[in-house]
This record gives sequence, C-alpha cells and structure tokens, in this order.
Amino acid sequence: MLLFFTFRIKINFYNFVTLIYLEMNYIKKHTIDELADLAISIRKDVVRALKVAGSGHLGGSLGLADVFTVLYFNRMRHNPDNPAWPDRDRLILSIGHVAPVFYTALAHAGYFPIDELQTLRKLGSRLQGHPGRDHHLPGIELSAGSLGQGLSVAVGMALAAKMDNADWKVYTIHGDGELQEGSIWEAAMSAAHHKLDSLIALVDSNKVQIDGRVSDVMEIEPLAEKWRSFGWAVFECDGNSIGGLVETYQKAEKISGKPSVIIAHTLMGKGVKSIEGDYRWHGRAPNAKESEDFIREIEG
Amino acid sequence: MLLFFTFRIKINFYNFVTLIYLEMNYIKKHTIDELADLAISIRKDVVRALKVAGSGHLGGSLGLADVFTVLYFNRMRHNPDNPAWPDRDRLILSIGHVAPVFYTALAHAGYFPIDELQTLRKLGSRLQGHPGRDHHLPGIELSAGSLGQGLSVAVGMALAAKMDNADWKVYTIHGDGELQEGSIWEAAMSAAHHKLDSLIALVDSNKVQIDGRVSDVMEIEPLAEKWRSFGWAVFECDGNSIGGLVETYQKAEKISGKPSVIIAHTLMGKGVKSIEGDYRWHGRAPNAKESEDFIREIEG
Amino acid sequence: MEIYLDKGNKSTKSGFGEGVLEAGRKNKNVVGIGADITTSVGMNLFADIFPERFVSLGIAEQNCVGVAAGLALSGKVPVFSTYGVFAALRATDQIRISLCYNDVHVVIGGAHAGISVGPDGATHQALEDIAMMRVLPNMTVISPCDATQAKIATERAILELNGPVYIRFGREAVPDFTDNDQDFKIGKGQLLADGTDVTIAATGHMVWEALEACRLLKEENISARVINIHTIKPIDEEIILKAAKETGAIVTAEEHQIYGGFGSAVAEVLVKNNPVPMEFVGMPDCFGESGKPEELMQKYGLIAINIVDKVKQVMKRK
Amino acid sequence: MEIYLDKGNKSTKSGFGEGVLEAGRKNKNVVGIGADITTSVGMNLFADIFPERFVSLGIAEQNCVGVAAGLALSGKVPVFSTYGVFAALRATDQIRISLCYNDVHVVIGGAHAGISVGPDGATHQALEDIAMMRVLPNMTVISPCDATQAKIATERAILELNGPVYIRFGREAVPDFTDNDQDFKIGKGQLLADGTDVTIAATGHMVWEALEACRLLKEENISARVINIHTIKPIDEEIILKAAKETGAIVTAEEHQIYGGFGSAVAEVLVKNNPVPMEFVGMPDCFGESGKPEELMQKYGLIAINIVDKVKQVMKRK
Ligand SMILES: Cc1ncc(C[n+]2csc(CCOP(=O)(O)OP(=O)(O)O)c2C)c(N)n1
Ligand SMILES: Cc1ncc(C[n+]2csc(CCOP(=O)(O)OP(=O)(O)O)c2C)c(N)n1
Ligand SMILES: [Mg+2]
Ligand SMILES: [Mg+2]
Repeated sequence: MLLFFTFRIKINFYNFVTLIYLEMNYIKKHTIDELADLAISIRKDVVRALKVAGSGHLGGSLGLADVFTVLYFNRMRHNPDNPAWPDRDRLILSIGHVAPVFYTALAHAGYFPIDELQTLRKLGSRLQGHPGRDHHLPGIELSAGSLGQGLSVAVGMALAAKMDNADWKVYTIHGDGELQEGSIWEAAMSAAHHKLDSLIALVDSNKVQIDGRVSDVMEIEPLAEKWRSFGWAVFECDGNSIGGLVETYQKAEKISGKPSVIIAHTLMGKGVKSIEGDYRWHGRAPNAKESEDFIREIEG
Repeated sequence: MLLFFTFRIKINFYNFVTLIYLEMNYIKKHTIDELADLAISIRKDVVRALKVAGSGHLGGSLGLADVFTVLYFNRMRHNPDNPAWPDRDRLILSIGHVAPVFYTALAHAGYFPIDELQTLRKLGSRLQGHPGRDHHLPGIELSAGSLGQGLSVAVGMALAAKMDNADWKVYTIHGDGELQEGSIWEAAMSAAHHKLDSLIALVDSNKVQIDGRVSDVMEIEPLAEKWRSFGWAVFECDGNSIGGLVETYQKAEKISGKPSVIIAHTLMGKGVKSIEGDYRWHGRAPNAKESEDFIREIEG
Repeated sequence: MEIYLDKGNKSTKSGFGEGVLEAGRKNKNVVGIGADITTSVGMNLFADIFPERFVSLGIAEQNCVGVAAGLALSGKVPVFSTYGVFAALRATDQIRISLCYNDVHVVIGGAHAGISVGPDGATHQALEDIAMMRVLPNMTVISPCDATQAKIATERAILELNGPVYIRFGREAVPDFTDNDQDFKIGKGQLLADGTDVTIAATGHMVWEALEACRLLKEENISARVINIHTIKPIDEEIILKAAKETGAIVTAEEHQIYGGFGSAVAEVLVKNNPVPMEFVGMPDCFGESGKPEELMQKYGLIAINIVDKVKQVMKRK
Repeated sequence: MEIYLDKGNKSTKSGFGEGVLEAGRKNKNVVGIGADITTSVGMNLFADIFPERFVSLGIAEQNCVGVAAGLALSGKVPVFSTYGVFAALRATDQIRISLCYNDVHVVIGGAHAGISVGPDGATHQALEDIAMMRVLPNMTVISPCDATQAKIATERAILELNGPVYIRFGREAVPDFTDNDQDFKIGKGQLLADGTDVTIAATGHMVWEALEACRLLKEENISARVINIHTIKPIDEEIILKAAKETGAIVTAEEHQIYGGFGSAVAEVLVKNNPVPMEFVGMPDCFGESGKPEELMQKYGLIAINIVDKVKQVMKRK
C-alpha cells in the first residue's frame, strides 16, 4: 500500500531522479527562482480572490505566500491526486484567517482548479472564510479559525505517527499574536515532553495583530527564549526569503529528540509596498481599484 | 479612612515600634523561631481538621505550612478584625485544594475561631472543600478550586491597585502541576506586559502532582527559564525554611518594573517524615491512627 | 412602545459600544478589557476616550475573564468583549468559577452573535452562547433587539446590575426600530404588537423578523402577538404565561441553536405552568457556513416567512 | 429488562473505566489521554494494561482535546477523561471547533457528574455539562444510569459511534441494578417500569431514585412509568411522546441544573409535539457545596421523595 502510493507520487509529480533527491532531502524540484515566481503568482491570485470575495484577510495572506510556496513546492511530501495518502506530511494551519493564501497554494499545487478561488467566501463554496473540512475541499487537514488550537492537533498527529512508527512530518503555521493564547504553551510543553521531532512549527512573526503592534497589544518577546524554555529547537529566518526558508526548514527537519519552531520574520502585506507592515490590512479585502494597483505592485 | 484603618491595625496587632519596622519592611514581629513554632502548630491543626473531615488534601497542605506562616505572620499587611480593609495585601490561593492549610493559617491569625476548623468539608460549614466566598469565611479573597485561574485574578487586582495608585501587594500561591495550565502563561505574559511589580507569585515546587512526578506526568522544567522568558524576576528558595522564605520575599518585594515569582522547593507532606515526598498523599486525609502518628512525627 | 420604521439600520454592536462609553462617562470605575478585536466589538469608542481605563490583554480570553474578576473584586466594573464564540466558549470554566461562583459584577459582551456574521463562516458565528451562559448560576443573559436597545441594555447592565452579565449582539447593520425612551427593564419582556391568535416570542435580531411576520400574518387575517424577550435569564415568566393563556400557542425565534437556547427557556416555562403548543425558529443543530448574511438567514430558515410557516403549523396544533 | 436489587453498589466511574479497557482490548487504535487524574476518573485500568497507548498530558484540558482531535484525524480512537466541570467547560471552544466542527470521533468522559461528588464542593460538581454539550452540533451526549450500563455505553460509544461523544458519570458507589445483557441502544430510551398515571423520565444516578419513587407511589396507588433516558442527545422522541400520550404528565429527574439540561431537552420534545404538564427535578439554578453525597442530594431535592412530590404536583395539572 505504502509502496503503491509512493510510486504514484513519483509518476505524477517528479521524475525519478528528482524523487531520489527529494527523499534525500537536499535538492528540490524547483529552483529558488522558480519558487519565487510561484510565490508571485500566488500573491496575485490571493489579491484576485479577495477582491471577488469582498471580505477576508489580505495582510497575513501576502506575508505568508513565500512560506506556503516553500512548503507545498519544496518541503512537503504530498500528492494532490491523493490528498488522503496516509504517508503524506500534514500541514496544520492554526491561523485559519489566512485561508486565502492556503487555498491559493493548494490550487497551484493541483488540489483543485485555480478558477475555484473565485468562489472564496461565497454561499455553497468549498472555500469557506476559514477552512472547513465539512465542505470537502481537498488538501485541508483541519477545520480552523479559532486561534491557538492547531498546535495541539499537530501534537496529536505527531503522537499518532510516533505510535505507528510512521515517518511523515507535521508542519504548522501560527501567528505571532496567536502565541498569546495559553493553549499554545500547553501544546508546546507537551510536544517537548513527548519529544516530537516530527513536528515543525512556524511562527509568522509579522509583529502586528488586529489591534496594532504585538508589542503594544501584548508583548510576546523574548520569543526565542520562550520556545527554548519550553524545550524546543528554535530557528529564525527571513520569512519572505525563499532561500532562507528552504535552508531553515532543512535544518529544522534534521533536529531529533525535540520539536522545532521557525520564527519567520515577515511583513504583513508583503509584495505590495504601499501596505507592507500595516496592521489595518489584517482583515481587509481590496476593492477593484486597489486590487489592480496591488497586482501591479506585486508584478514589481 | 485609610489612616483610620492603618491606625486600627496598629492598635490591634503590633506595638508601635514593631509597626514602624514592619512598614520599613525589614523586621517582623515574630522571631524566626517563633514562626517555626507557629508552623508546627498549623501542621498539627491541619492533620486534626483533615482527620475529622475524612477527606481532603494533606500533602500539599503540610508542604505549604511554612509559606502560609511567613505570609500571614511576617510579610502580609492585613487585619483579621477588618478583613475588607481596602489597603490590605491580598492572598490569592490559586490551588484551592490546599484549603486546609489556608484555613488553619487564617484561624491562627485570628480570622475565626480555631475550633471551627473541625467543621471542614461538612454540610453548612464556612470551610468548604475548596474556598467558597459564598460561605462568607473571613479572609477569603477568591473562591477557587479550578486550577490555573488565580494568577489572572491576581493580575486584575494588581492592575486595579495600579490604577488607584494604591500600594497594597498581591501574593499568589500556585502548584507546580498547576503550571501545566496554559491560562497561567497567559496571565504571566500579561503581568509582565503591564509591569505589575506589586504581584508576587509563589510556586509550590514539590515535584509531584496527582498522577505522580511532575517530570513524568508533564515536564515543566526548566522552570526558572520559563518564567524569565515571560518577563518575570525569578527567585528560588527552600520553601520549608522560614528564614529562607522571609529573605526571599523581602528580595522579591523590592523588585520594580516587573512581577516576581518565587520557586519554593518544598516537600509534599513536609513535617511527617513517613509520607514526605509521597504523591499518594496529594488528596488523602489521615484516619484516626495515622492522625495520631502524624502529629507525633510533627512534634518531632 | 413606539416602533420606528424609518430610523434606518445600525448594528447592535455599535449600540453596545455606545452603551459602554456612556456607562464609562457616568461611573469612573468602569474599565474596558480588550482581546485584540477592540474595534470589531465596538469597544473602540470607550478605549479612545478613556485609554487609561482600557486594558489590552491580547488574544487570551481565559486571562481576560480572570483579570476581569480580579478588577471586580477590587472595586472596578470591568467590561470584557470579544466574539461571542470566544467570549462564551473559550473561557467557560473561568466564567463559571472566577465570575459566577465568585458572583462578581463583570459584563461580558458577546459579539458576532448569530449566523448573520456572514462570510467569516462557522467558526465565528456564535450559535451556542445562550445555552452555555444561561445554565450558569448567578448569570444574567441579555439579547437586545436593535442598536437603541443594545445601548440602553448595556448601560443599565453595567451601572445597575450585580453579578456577571452576558450581553450578545450582532455584527450586521439591522433595522433600528425601538424608542430611545422605551420602557426597558432587565428581566421584563416587551409587548411590541398585540394579538390574539398566536404569540411570536423573539430575541435579538429575530425581533424585527417577528414584526415582519406579524405584518405578513395580518394580511392573512391572523392576529399575532409579538413579544421581545431581551432578557433570557432571568426570563419573564409572566409575559410568556399571559401570552400562552391569551393566544394559546407560541413560536419562538432566535439566531441560535434550537437546543438549549432561548426557545428552550420558553419551553421550560410553558411545560411547568401552562403547556401550549410551541414551534421553534432557530438553527437546526448544525454549524453555519460562509455566505452573505441575508443568504444565510434564508438558507437556515431564520427570516419572517419561516416564522409565518411555524405560526401556521403551531395554530393547527392549538 | 431485568432490574436487580441485590447486585450492590458500584460507581458509574468504574463502569466507564471497565468500558474503556474492554474497548481497548477489542480495538488496538483506542488511545487513552490523561490529565493528571487518571485513577480518579477510572482510566487507570486502561493505562495500566496499555501504557504504550496511554498519553499523559498533564493538567491542560485544552491541549488534551486538541491532541485528541489530532489523534482521531490520524486514525486513532482517543478517549479523554477528566472531571466533567473541566472536561466540558475548560476546553469548550476546542470541543466545538477541533472536535465537533471537524466531526472527529473522540470520546470524552466527564467524571464527578452531579452534586453527589460531595465534600470537594461546588467547583468540582459538574452540574452544567449536559447543557453545554448538547447544544453543540455533531455531539452525542450519554448519561448512563449505573455501573453496568456505563460499561456497556462506554464500550459501544468508543467502538460503534462516529463523531464526538460526551459520557458523564459519577464518583459515588450507587446501586448497580441493570442487566449485563440489557437491550442497550445509544439513542433509545429504556422502559424500566410500566405505568399509566404519570411518567418519570430520568437520567444518570437519578434513574435509581426514579425507581424508588415509583415504588413509593405504588403504595399510594399511583401508577408511574419509569423511563431511563441514557442518551440525552440524540434524544429518543418516540419513547417520550408515547409516555406523554399514554400517561399525560411527565416528571424529569437529573443531577444537573434544571435550565438547559435533560429536562429542558424533554420539554423541547413535548411542546413541539404534544404539550403535557411537566415538572423538573434537578438543581435549582445554584451552585452546590460541601457535604456528604446523601446530605446534598437531600438538601437540593434530588431524592425519591422529591420526585414523588413533583409527581403529585404534575398530576394535579393533568
Ligand atoms: C480564539 C480566538 N480569539 C480571537 C480571534 C479573532 N482573531 C482572528 S485573527 C486575530 C489576530 C491574530 O494575530 P496574528 O496571529 O498576529 O495574525 P496576523 O494578524 O498577523 O495575521 C484575532 C484576534 C480568533 N480567531 N480566535
Ligand atoms: C482545571 C483543573 N484541572 C484539574 C483539577 C484536578 N486537580 C486538583 S489538584 C491537581 C494536581 C495539582 O498538582 P500540583 O499543582 O502540583 O499540586 P500538588 O499535588 O503538588 O498539591 C489536579 C489535577 C483541577 N482542580 N482543576
Ligand atoms: Mg501577526
Ligand atoms: Mg505539586
């Protein structure tokens, strides 16, 4: 069974040589430049989808475009033709509000037609405002939208993999504001206690949340120290650098005996200079005019 | 009003000279030896009360007898004749299960007759299994029994004092197992964010909880690092040493600009050698025979 | 009470926000607590004018509730608001123990009540909060019908009540039809339209739908009484029992799950005193989804014609 | 069904523990989750025999629920148990989203249900959990009447159901009176005693009190039907409506708040279908306190004679 699926992913997605490299985990199918181009396409589609939706979260979605590109096109073992492949790596999006970039990455990876992004947030759409498994969009592991729950779910998954001696990994994505939730620290403590080295978390450290700067709303620094004191291996990188992310993930994946977290320094709204770093774009969608401008800015 | 009350506490409890010292915060009414004797009396009354009750938490209560003695007879500014004195220091017991030692300390301090300890856990008693303000026992600031809530309440109190420019302090008592609750870390983060230096927490670090050793159930170490990374001033001491506690509290009270926590290393069941450190006494009450033996052991 | 058809639309959220501000003006002990969605729940009005009495606690609902208890125990009158799903569900044990068991006066605002929250979808639509809050001893549960009433209710709850209070309100602009000088008493329902054939007992946004239904029914010569039960706990047994006696059948309407919610509270009153046939308009025990507010209200059977249908059903059972 | 009067006493908790163990024996994917009160909730039986399938997570109920969701999404069948107050209230948002909205099969055991918890007092007595859990979509809520039934219910819930399940059980040893081979179906009530004048619908520990009440009533020539509603959600409308029709009056009995709980669920069924007079035996919207279990049951009106009184009241209203 396992072999069968592994074989399928080979056929579908990679030529043989690439796959071997992939499994040895130091060369990827796409070059860094290709990944960067992909991230640009994703950003543009995020803007388009949000414009049509008329509401939704642009800022965080743009900031995370590089992370999603790296995960779905470089790091994760997955098969869009078989989303339920038991040996796939899992992506747990703990901050459901950045659904737009998540959906767009899934569409670009081949989980469903890119056109479907236009149905975002509409009645009957598989693309709910926050990911909802009840709507059966392929590629969604978890219905989410209430902050601070994803890390616990990921711990449960990593525990299951460990019990089953399986080698798939669990990648999670968190907001920096989200780390104010105590449930995150419960989960963090338990991941270290159970030595879950298949768990790799990423914090979207954009330094802002809805009410303003994280340091004004509720300071979370010194963040690396916090994670370290909770027993995690801590990495930091520029979360808007494809190369930096690839390298950092590679390091994190090698850690054994403890979970890893990557503090990824990003910019809310990254790619659209005129809104970069502006917390007021946390939960806004662009209108028609803005959408055109933003796409132009993204194209650079 | 304030002056009036301050005057009352002087008259009732201290001679004039002692009070001046007290307010300057470096000499206390009781000598260390007297405090140690008091702690012994309290331990014996805890055993007696639990025997009559037939259920309740002996281990943690004995382990914390020294801490309660130091707080109520050395550190805290309070007036048993006027429990609602607005300028009193507040004691927030976050681990309601050690109610027996809390009640015993209150009784010894003069809040209610020591005899009333015999009503512990009985129908109609003011001494509920876990502290309940609805039963109007003088000296109880907070109904508690669900772990992990007290630190938040203390933060609220310290914020109120700050808004009012009042100089009273808030002392809290936590279990080490209790620190597994995420709500504790939410509260810790907020206390540092708001620079609540009137807040002094103490962790009853007895290394055990109901299911066994904390390190087996859910490791919380490195604990000092955790608190430090959450922005607190951290102190450690022998929580069964009266002198050590007094000194450490004195240091903590001087900290400004951030909250303090004392990691007090204690022994569950302290004073009764035959049960010291045994987690099975977390939630047990002694029978008649055990009670006699334990009191004898406490007397030494 | 005067009902205005021309005052336009306004969100109950903004009524809440104005109520907090007004209470803050009248009592300097009022303190606001923010959990990172200050504007989205209407608390920005208070926070902007009284920054020194506004405490930002970030995304940490459990801590917010505990801190509120501590403030209340120290003489403050804390108001904490966030989305109803998180206000009522993320800190439920804290609400039970630190607030209700300690019986401290804290006002919790539950924003984004109901399915009319719209495109954010299931996770953000508070549809279980009434049930969760009304089962807690010492808790008062209020669900105002429009912005004007939300403002009055909020101000009164903060300034005049004791103990913990939960007030729920919505996000969308809805008809603002009640009178500024209305006779509003916490715990007392309001008769909005008299009628003899049936009673529609509604709460929150559904009161407007009930009035619409009443108009539609009149065209069919059905005389429907409309009562606004803005206080779900303690519930006004008197007005409900009078309606049961005089009209012999009741339809309840709420933007909330049918199980355990407002309708359920009415059912409790009826079976204990005067069991008459009843029908429920509410969420049929399922999660919501994304969509426009009006689309969702329609899809899940929460508009006037659904009330009309249930009225006809219940009248057959009289 | 056979009712045994001589099997002695046993806690529903131990039935739960045995049920988990048995399910674990039959399905190797069953995983236990402990929150530091493993023995106190009966899970030690499973943990001792299957240590490699028992995950200790410490005092962190929110994390326990999330981890359970993750395990379930990865093919495991997690069982998480702690005191009902914390199981149902400390992680309510996690239960709503990570469990119910994701519709994963996780079994939550709510221990220390009811006031019979005794001397630990108000904070530890779960009296609101039924209301909290039954309002959540996709949730099944079970409240077995004795140890034998608790064991059967737990095993079935783990092995045969889908989606999230909440099972509540008590701490005290209570009469263990049901049959090992009983006809037990989740979602179907049980007729324990036939009768024509009135129906006592009871759940959990109160079923025994209902049988006692039935005996006392017989002495006064009142023929009371007793039905055991062990599944509160989905509720067995059929057995309730049959009872309403045939006996014309219902008294519900539960160790839980009256508002929003089991009685409330029965009231919902009645007013929608066949409104008959009803009375509630349950906690009168207040917190419990310390005392011996039997003292508390008496003080708060939760014993057989209280049911008898309510039966007489309700019969006057027929
Ligand atoms: C439990 C919970 N509380 C509050 C919210 C509302 N909320 C959604 S996103 C958000 C801000 C999150 O900040 P951050 O994690 O930094 O994400 P960013 O704004 O950077 O995208 C808040 C408060 C929520 N979804 N869940
Ligand atoms: C929220 C919550 N979860 C669980 C419990 C049950 N409980 C009471 S005391 C305790 C153990 C606490 O351990 P620790 O803080 O180390 O106290 P100690 O056993 O050392 O006295 C637990 C799990 C509780 N009271 N509250
Ligand atoms: Mg952020
Ligand atoms: Mg301990």
